[in-house]
Amino acid sequence: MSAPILTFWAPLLVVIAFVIVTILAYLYRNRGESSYKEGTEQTKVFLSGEDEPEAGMRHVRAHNMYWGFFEAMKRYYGPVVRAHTGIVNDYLIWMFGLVALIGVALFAAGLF
Amino acid sequence: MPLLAAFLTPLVGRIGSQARNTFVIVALAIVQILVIIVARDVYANGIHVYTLGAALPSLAIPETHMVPVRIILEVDGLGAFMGLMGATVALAGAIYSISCMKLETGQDRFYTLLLLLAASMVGIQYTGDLFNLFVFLEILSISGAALAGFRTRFVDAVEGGFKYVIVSTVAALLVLISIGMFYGQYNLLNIAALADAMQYTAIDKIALALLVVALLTKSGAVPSHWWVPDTYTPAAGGTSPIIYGASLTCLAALFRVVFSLYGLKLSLSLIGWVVIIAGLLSMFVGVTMALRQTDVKRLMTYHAISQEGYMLLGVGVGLAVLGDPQAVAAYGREAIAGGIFHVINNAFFKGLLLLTGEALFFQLGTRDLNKMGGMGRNMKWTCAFFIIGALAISGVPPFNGFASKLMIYESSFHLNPMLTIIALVVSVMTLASFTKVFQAAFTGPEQPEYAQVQGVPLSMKIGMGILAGATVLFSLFPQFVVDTIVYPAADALLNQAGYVSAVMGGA
Amino acid sequence: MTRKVVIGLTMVIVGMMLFAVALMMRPFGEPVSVMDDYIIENTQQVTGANNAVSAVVFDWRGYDTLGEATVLFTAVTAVVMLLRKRKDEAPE
Amino acid sequence: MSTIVTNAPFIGVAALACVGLYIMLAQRNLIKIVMGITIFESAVNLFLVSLGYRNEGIAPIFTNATGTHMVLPVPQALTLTSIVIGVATTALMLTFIVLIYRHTGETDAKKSRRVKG
Amino acid sequence: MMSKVVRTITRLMTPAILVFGLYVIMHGHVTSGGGFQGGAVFASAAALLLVAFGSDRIKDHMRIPDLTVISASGALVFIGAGFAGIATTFFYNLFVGSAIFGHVPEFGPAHEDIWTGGVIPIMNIGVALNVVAGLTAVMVVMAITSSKTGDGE
Repeated sequence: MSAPILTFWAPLLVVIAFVIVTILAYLYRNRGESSYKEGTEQTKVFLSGEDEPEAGMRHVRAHNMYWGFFEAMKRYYGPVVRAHTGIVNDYLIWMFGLVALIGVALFAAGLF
Repeated sequence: MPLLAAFLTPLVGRIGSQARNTFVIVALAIVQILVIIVARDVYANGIHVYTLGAALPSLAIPETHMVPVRIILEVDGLGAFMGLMGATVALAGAIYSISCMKLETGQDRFYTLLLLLAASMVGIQYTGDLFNLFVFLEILSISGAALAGFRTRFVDAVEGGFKYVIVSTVAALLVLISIGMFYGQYNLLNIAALADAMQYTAIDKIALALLVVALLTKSGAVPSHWWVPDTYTPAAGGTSPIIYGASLTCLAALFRVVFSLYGLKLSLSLIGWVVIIAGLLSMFVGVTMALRQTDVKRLMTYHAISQEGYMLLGVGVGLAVLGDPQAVAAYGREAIAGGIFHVINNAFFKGLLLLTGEALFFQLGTRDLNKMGGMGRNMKWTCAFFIIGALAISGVPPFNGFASKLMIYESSFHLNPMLTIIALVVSVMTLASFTKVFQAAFTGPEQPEYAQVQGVPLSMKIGMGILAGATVLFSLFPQFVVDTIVYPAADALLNQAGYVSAVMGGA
Repeated sequence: MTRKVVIGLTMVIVGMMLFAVALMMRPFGEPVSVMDDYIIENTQQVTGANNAVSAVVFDWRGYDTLGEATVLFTAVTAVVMLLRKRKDEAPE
Repeated sequence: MSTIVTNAPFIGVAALACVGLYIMLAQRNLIKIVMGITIFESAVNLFLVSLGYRNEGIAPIFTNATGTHMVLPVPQALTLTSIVIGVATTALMLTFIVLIYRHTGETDAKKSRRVKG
Repeated sequence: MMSKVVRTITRLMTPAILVFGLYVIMHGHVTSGGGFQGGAVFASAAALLLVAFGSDRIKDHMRIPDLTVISASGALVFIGAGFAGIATTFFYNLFVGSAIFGHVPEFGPAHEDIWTGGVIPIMNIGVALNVVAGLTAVMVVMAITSSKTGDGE
């Protein structure tokens, strides 16, 4: 039972390290500027002098995320998304197509 | 040995019940306890064989005869392991459902079906008979489809249920054809006896193709994964993790067929590579499709596909080298163990994530991520559970997802480094898409339209808490878990001769 | 149109597989009967039933029949559940 | 050639399965898909039953039988089981179609689809 | 509601169908037949009634909750019969050689001895209950629903 996982994987260590780092971060945070006061000009968000937008506008909505990724991967996404037609027949066609493929592969392997 | 009689009977005995909540929970808890007992027994004493209806439970083969006639239950490491998984998930889902389903009609039947689904999950794993496997597959698909379509007022629920029942019925018919082929050739139905008699003729090859495709389809691997998002997304209440557990069960049935039924008689590397390629495709297509979803549960279901890719990858690597004892000892066994460990991990944290998605839907009335925001303020518990699940699924170090993924990475690197690279990329993308969900749903300023939203009711918290607790537990003690329950399961897969001789005796 | 081609190819290959099975299967009417001979010979003594099919259904493979009854029960439950009357008749 | 003659029942089964398969794959009407599945299922059931046939065998019932040259009982039991399962699944599928029709007014697989991608 | 001819024939046929179904169920262990087949025959009688008299009249006599309970109890009878032999094994055929259905026939033809089969006749009855109630419930539910949609909701 000499699982290689033993050698360098011990989650408890990671947890302990995480706790230590958290304590350090907390200490570091306490050393920060203590003259800031809640609710004054000091803590207000500075957006090029503009006011903070409404709550609804401030939130990045989900479909805007990773826009660049999708733009770059367009050539991959086009066919893949089109393949997800949602028609039951297509599900069955894929399934039997897979049967055919694996069957052919098995016999091809048997020949050589 | 006589204990084993008690293990399945409560499962089946509850079928006729007009169950109410407490009764359901008690029943599932009993099931859970019994499953744990049988698992302990199996791990301590090796494979259990129980012959239904014989004069002695251990009398697998009638006197004066060579082959088993009656139906035999055979529980080995894998079966016990998957039974454990299924029972836990079912329990959590049922507890979760209590308050989630309060407003729906037809609850009696809902819980009856839920129990049946749980029973069939355990039944598939414990049976040693091919036809019995088919019967339980059908119970599983019917009850799963009905649960998916439970909320009949939504058109997508009905459609998801319909697609599930069509696909799984056809898959089950393919299984039935291949059973017929086996029966015609060998006049046997018992898995172990068939494995003993297997000649690997041309007909067996065709049957293998049918079986592999049918079970891959039912477990939702990529080339035929299309039904998965449609079905899980609208699944009612706490049932989506249970249906997910059911498809994992089908995955385990696939392993059972490939390893225990065919075993070394396969053209190993070919089927191994088929499984690996299915796994890779599942991983990649699943995660990329997940990235672009805006429906929170649909996103999670695509991740379910992607995670199944990991399991297939792990087990496929093990399968590809099964004929080579050295390679098996070097990394094959670890690959299989990693895949199987990922099954149970994934059942827990993916179930947890699906439940949080359902909690969002329950409270907000929408699954659309575009409309969410700032929910971390009002739904603190859900948010915390979501963080645990998301970190675990992306394989961030202290969590169990990392442990099992590490095993898969390490072992697949030996076979082909490309596999590992793809797996790592997919893992990164998983984290990216869950960051998206987290950002869209939980963080950000409080949205005015959801200011009234409350935290989820208690029973939903308990349901999620069970899975989260299991996740954390498995995260902290992976070594213990792996040694205690995962390696026995992997060894059970590798040890085909043991599986056969438990029934056939001698050998 | 690609769909038609794919359907055609799939049909041809799967059909060929099925016909291959039909041709390669042992001759019709001469079954291998390792298990069934035992059942035929012992049904009356062990189960006491004269109808061997019934004996197989309920005794030798009783667990399957349990599963089968369960399937039926499941389906009935499911159908009744799905076609239930809703309290909130069509809310949307 | 002789195998074609002797195995004619199996070949018939395969043909029936192909018919069912074609209907499943090519027809867009949901009810027709279910019919295709049912035909496929009948093919499978026939396959199981025909596996158990023994030349000049008699029904495996001892009540009035003489001799032991009987057809195999197990395939009949399996077929019985699978027929019942088939009934159950068909009922469920038709139920879903009723519901889909109620929601969308369509029984066409493409037109009644609401979720994709 | 169909024409008078259909209704009259249904009235005549229904008892015959029921008797035949009962015969198939009760003699399942002796002649061909059994719980499933007999149950299906029974349910066909219900289908005939449904077609002849329409779902409006039928649904007052066959209520769905009752049918579900019957179906469940049928399954429970079956499981109970399976449990009866639990001391040896699950599904052990307890009654062979005992007082109830206990005659063990000799190998070979055995006429006129229906007191055989051990637990099998009991299981037959249980399964038959399950099948009858189940199929009837499915048909009634579907009939009710479809007639409601037919009226143009």
